[in-house]
Amino acid sequence: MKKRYFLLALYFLLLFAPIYWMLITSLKTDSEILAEFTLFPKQITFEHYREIFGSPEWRGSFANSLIYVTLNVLITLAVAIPAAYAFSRWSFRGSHHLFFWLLTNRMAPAAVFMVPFTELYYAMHLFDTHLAVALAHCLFSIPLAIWILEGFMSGIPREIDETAYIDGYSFPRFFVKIFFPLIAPGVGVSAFFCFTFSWVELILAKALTVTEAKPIVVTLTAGIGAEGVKWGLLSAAGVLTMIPGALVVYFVRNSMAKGFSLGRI
Amino acid sequence: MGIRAEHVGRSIAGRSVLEGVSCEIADGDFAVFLGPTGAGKTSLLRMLAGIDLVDRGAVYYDGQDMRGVPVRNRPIAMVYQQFVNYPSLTVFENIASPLRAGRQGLSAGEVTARVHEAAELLGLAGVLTHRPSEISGGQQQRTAIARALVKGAKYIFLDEPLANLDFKLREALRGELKHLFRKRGGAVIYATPDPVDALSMGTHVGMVLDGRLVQYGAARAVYDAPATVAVGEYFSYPAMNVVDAALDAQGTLRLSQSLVLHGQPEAPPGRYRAGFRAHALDLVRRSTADAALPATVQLSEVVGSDTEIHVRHESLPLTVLTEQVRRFDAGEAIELFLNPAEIFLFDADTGKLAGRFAASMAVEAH
Amino acid sequence: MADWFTHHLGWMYWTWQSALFFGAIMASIAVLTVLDLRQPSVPRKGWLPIPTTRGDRLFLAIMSAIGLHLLWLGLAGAAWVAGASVLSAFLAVAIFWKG
Amino acid sequence: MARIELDNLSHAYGTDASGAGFAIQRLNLCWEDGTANALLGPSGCGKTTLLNIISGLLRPGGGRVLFDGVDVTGKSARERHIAQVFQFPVVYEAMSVFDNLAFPLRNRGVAESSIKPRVNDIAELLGLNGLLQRKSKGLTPAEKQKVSLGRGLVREDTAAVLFDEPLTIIDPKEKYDLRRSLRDVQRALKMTMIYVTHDQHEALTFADRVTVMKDGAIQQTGTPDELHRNPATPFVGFFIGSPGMNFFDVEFQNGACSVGEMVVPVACANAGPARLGIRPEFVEVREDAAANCLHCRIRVVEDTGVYKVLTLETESQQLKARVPERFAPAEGAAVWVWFREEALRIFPAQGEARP
Amino acid sequence: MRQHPWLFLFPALLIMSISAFVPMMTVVNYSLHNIFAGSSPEFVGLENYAAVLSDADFRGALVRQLFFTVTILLIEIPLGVLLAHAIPHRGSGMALSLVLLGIPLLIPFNVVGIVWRLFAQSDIGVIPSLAALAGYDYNVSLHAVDAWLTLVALDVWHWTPLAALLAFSGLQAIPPAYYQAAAIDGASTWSTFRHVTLPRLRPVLTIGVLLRFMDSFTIYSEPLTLTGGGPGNTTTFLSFLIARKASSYELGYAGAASIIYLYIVIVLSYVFFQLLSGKQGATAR
Repeated sequence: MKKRYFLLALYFLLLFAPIYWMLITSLKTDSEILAEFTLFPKQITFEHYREIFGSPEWRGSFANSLIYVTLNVLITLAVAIPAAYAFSRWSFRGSHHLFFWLLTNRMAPAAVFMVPFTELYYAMHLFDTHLAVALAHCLFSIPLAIWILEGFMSGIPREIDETAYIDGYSFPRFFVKIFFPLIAPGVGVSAFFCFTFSWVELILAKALTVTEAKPIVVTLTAGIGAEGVKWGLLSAAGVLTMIPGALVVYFVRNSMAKGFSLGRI
Repeated sequence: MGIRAEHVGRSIAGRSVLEGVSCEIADGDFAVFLGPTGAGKTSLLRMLAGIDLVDRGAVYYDGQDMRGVPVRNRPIAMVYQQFVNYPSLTVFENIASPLRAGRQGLSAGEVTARVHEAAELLGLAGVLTHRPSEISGGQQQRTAIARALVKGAKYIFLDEPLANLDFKLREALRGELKHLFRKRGGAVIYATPDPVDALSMGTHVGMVLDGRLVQYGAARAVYDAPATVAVGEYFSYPAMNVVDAALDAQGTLRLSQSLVLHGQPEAPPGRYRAGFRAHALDLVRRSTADAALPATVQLSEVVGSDTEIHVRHESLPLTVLTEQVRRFDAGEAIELFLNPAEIFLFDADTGKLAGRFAASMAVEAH
Repeated sequence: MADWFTHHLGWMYWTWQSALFFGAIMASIAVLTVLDLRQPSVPRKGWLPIPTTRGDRLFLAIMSAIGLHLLWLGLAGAAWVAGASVLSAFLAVAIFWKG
Repeated sequence: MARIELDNLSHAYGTDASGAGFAIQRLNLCWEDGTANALLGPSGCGKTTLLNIISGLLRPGGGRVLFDGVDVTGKSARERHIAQVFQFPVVYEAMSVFDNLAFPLRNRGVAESSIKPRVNDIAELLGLNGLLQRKSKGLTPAEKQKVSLGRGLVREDTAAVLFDEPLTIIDPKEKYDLRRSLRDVQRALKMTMIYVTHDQHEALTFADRVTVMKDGAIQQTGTPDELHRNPATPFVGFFIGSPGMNFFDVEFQNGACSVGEMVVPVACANAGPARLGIRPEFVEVREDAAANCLHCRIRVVEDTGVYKVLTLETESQQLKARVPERFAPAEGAAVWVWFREEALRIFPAQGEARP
Repeated sequence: MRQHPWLFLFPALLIMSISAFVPMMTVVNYSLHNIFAGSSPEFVGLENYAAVLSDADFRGALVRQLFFTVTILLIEIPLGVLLAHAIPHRGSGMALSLVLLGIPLLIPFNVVGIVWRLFAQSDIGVIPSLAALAGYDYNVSLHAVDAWLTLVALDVWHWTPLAALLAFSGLQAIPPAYYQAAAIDGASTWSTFRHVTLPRLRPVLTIGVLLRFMDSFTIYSEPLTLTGGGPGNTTTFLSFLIARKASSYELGYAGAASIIYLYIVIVLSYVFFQLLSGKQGATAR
């Protein structure tokens, strides 16, 4: 018993060491970061955070990310919910193959699509817009959402649907009044995973934007590799990018366990 | 008027699940479809209700062809074997849902009144504010039944509604269901694997075996004249005893070395499969016509307030049902009495009913 | 027409050879769909480790053809790559016939 | 094989202040060596808890478990040499049927040479011989349950074999065969067996002695016949037999009492309130009015093919009666009933409420 | 009841076709042609494939990719199972552990890279300082071994919680009766794990392997931020290589490499998918 918890505690210690390091780095002065090795900042400073909030580039890219991520989540859910319903309720010709094909898209490496996407959205006059990134991310988020939602929907007996029709519900009313509340946790979980995926994806976001829709992940990476990296600033930005994810997870925390137990993440 | 099915059939993935079913269920009937698991009763119910599409044949409600009429526009209600209720709604809202979903245009007050009436009837008044997950299985199924009742649908379908309930609850609800659904305008269509359910609840019984409706008719008529040996075996509890037998021109039926009976058979001489239900055998002589046979006890089982004794007579395995609770030890020798009036003669090759062995002595049908 | 094509789809770099390649794959999927509509394929178990329908067998045949070509190119280089095509054809027949 | 004694056993899951959380209350019971026993009760009455305490999977909150007079309360399941079969099939899916059956023997270091014949014997008994080489994963639920049963029976050195509703998922036809196999094994090997179920058919069929439980307390222990004829509590009267016993709340005065307008001719020394019980078989029904009968209306008639069960209503309550097939009156008809005197049972009024 | 699956699927299929089919065809076209800006494409058959397959950079990246994926799978899955056993089975301890475990999963990939860059950077990091105490000269941008170890540590840090959470939900789903039966059958701890726990965990572990395979095989942001592919080419993985070639407009090469890459992903996913649907009918339909 004791040994088990010791292992767990040790693991959590290792888990939080890097995060802690980033957090305190963001609170140290630049001179302290470079000059000496300290486990706790000698002088806590918020100058890095102040700089980020003061910079239009940082602020703008935060906003850009939020916009296209939201767009992506909305589009994904709008098309994935009906598709998942079709997969969970009906076994039709080719449904298995279609399901597998959808999933392979989730597995495809983003790098493969980098150039063709750029060309495609150029041709569609969408290059460097939020919609372009949102649509590009749909390639990955739609299959994921369908997969998660299909799992949740399959857990709801078909007899519920039938009972509703027998009771006299029309399909739209049944879907809104009866079915949706039952799959709401699944919708939450899918939204969460679409959100995180879109929020962190780098290759496509970088390839499809220049200035107008430049996201935070690109701004973050831009400074890396160059000489004289502003470590304090980078850490502060890193801490800030973790916040939206934390907020979303707070809202869907209760459904997460169920998503995990269905094995669909 | 009522439900009429004509040569109904359905296939799934190229395999036929039900074929050539024709029957007529009149208003006021309580029709029970009886059959083992997987025989196609559920499919039949779903097709009659319109939940599954009919691949072949047609279904008529009151003479009107129902093909193409969606479920929500049909005058039906359904209760499933699994306790199907809307998990996110309270018991009250569940029962109210057919009143609110349809286009009946009832006022809120009327809805409340009708829900309370149904809830009262089914003993759910105390749990109306609970959610289905918070009440017992029996209450969940009562909620589903209340939802079906409150709709006032002409045709109510019940698919093994008691199968997942405890023994005592099943016993109590069986009588209640019969009472609840009596004297409604329409018909009740009920599927069950339990022969006792079929006889005790149904006005009519349809025997479904291997995807076919083998026999359909008034419950007692089917019970008293099973069309085939398979119907006889299934529509008996415990299963009917079936023995190879020879009938000669003098009306003498030879069932075993020592068991030879005389009667006025309805069938010509020949080889038959003789069937008699377990209660045709008893431990005491009930009439002078009874034939005595020696037997050895294999196992005795207490069934409710009766005892089912599995015995061997010569090499024949037989089952006896006797009205008392008694323990017999394996190997015990007992004497049994067989009432010849209760012997059915089935054709040895086709299994079809040829007639009773002792027609004149047959108990009059109710 | 040609102008419109170059203007809007020029970035996709079509040539007749690649169009032929995609045309062939589309056609085989179409043929299979029509076949399946006429006579639904029931999964069967052959020498492949899993029970397959016709659609599965087409997928496996195409995937194994690609695999064989890549293997050939990786091991033997671009020379005699037609050999891989011949092998693929044999394998495809084996998969469809007894797979 | 062993004699199993429970001494003042109690166990609680979530104890709340009122004590209502008790799963088992101060229970004393003894099962003789080599007997077939059943524990019968509705779901949630504590029978599975009790079984787990006997097998050592659960430590009781209080009291002792004795095997042949030796206190084993603190011992593990392994040390107690108990076999147990669960309600839902438990098979080791990665193993073949043979390996499954051999598993309990191998874990105890039995020689391979003696494992094989023993496994084959058990497989024969349960009709598993054709499946021995199959992976247990692909079996039907019924076959899996037979494998579980086999693992319970395969050891010869067990103190007792415990069954927790083992036949729930088996087809009715096969249930009969398995019940018989279990009884045969029990008789032949003189094993101590305890069979837990909510199904009175199974309990009364399997066991020589049946213990009826309710809410963690024992209601009565006896042979099936005793339980049926002389129920110790109204609950037993209702739970055993089909349909269950009818009950009437009555007031004894001058050594007699009345149900409705009918004076019941039963003698009772104590005056005051009581509950009267009568089985439906002993409720006599007639179509014409007679003196000192209870006037009823037929609510429901259920024909079983062997007899009919009537649900009757009086002004104030319902009762069931069992009548012969030839009984003609239909639902809604008026009838008159009386009770057979020798079959009347009197219970204290303060007894538990009918469920 | 009538079925309208295609009506429901149409919007999803429309977006997926445009986002998947069109680019897919384009990539195939790239791979079959020599493309120079401004001139029409020249069909070259499988030449690009031959070139890619014989290219040492590509082979190197492929081998590194496979080696990396196998390494992290071998560490993360067993470690995850071990952790899952250590998590309390009920109560607030369980809730707390699960939330804590979930945290790394929510951090954007490149932030993970930054976190570890800060942790491992030679002038400001914790690891170099600790290594220096032990007398070891740790430097991610100079030593290939250090870069590799750090990258593996990063991935294990980032993704073991996923394996642990999956394994935990798998453990929770094992009915207690299985352990009770094993106890009654007299099975040892190891025997119980081997015959009860492991077979029952297989479905979730297969899902875990599938997910981890997919994601680690397409890893990009983390090495980009942590090592930039170096030192030399030692942490250059397939995504990295393709992105680099595509950025320098070597479309024929990038296209052929992409198709090979995609092919490997699809084949392996198909195998896992079949394993999954064979073992656990409900999930894979």
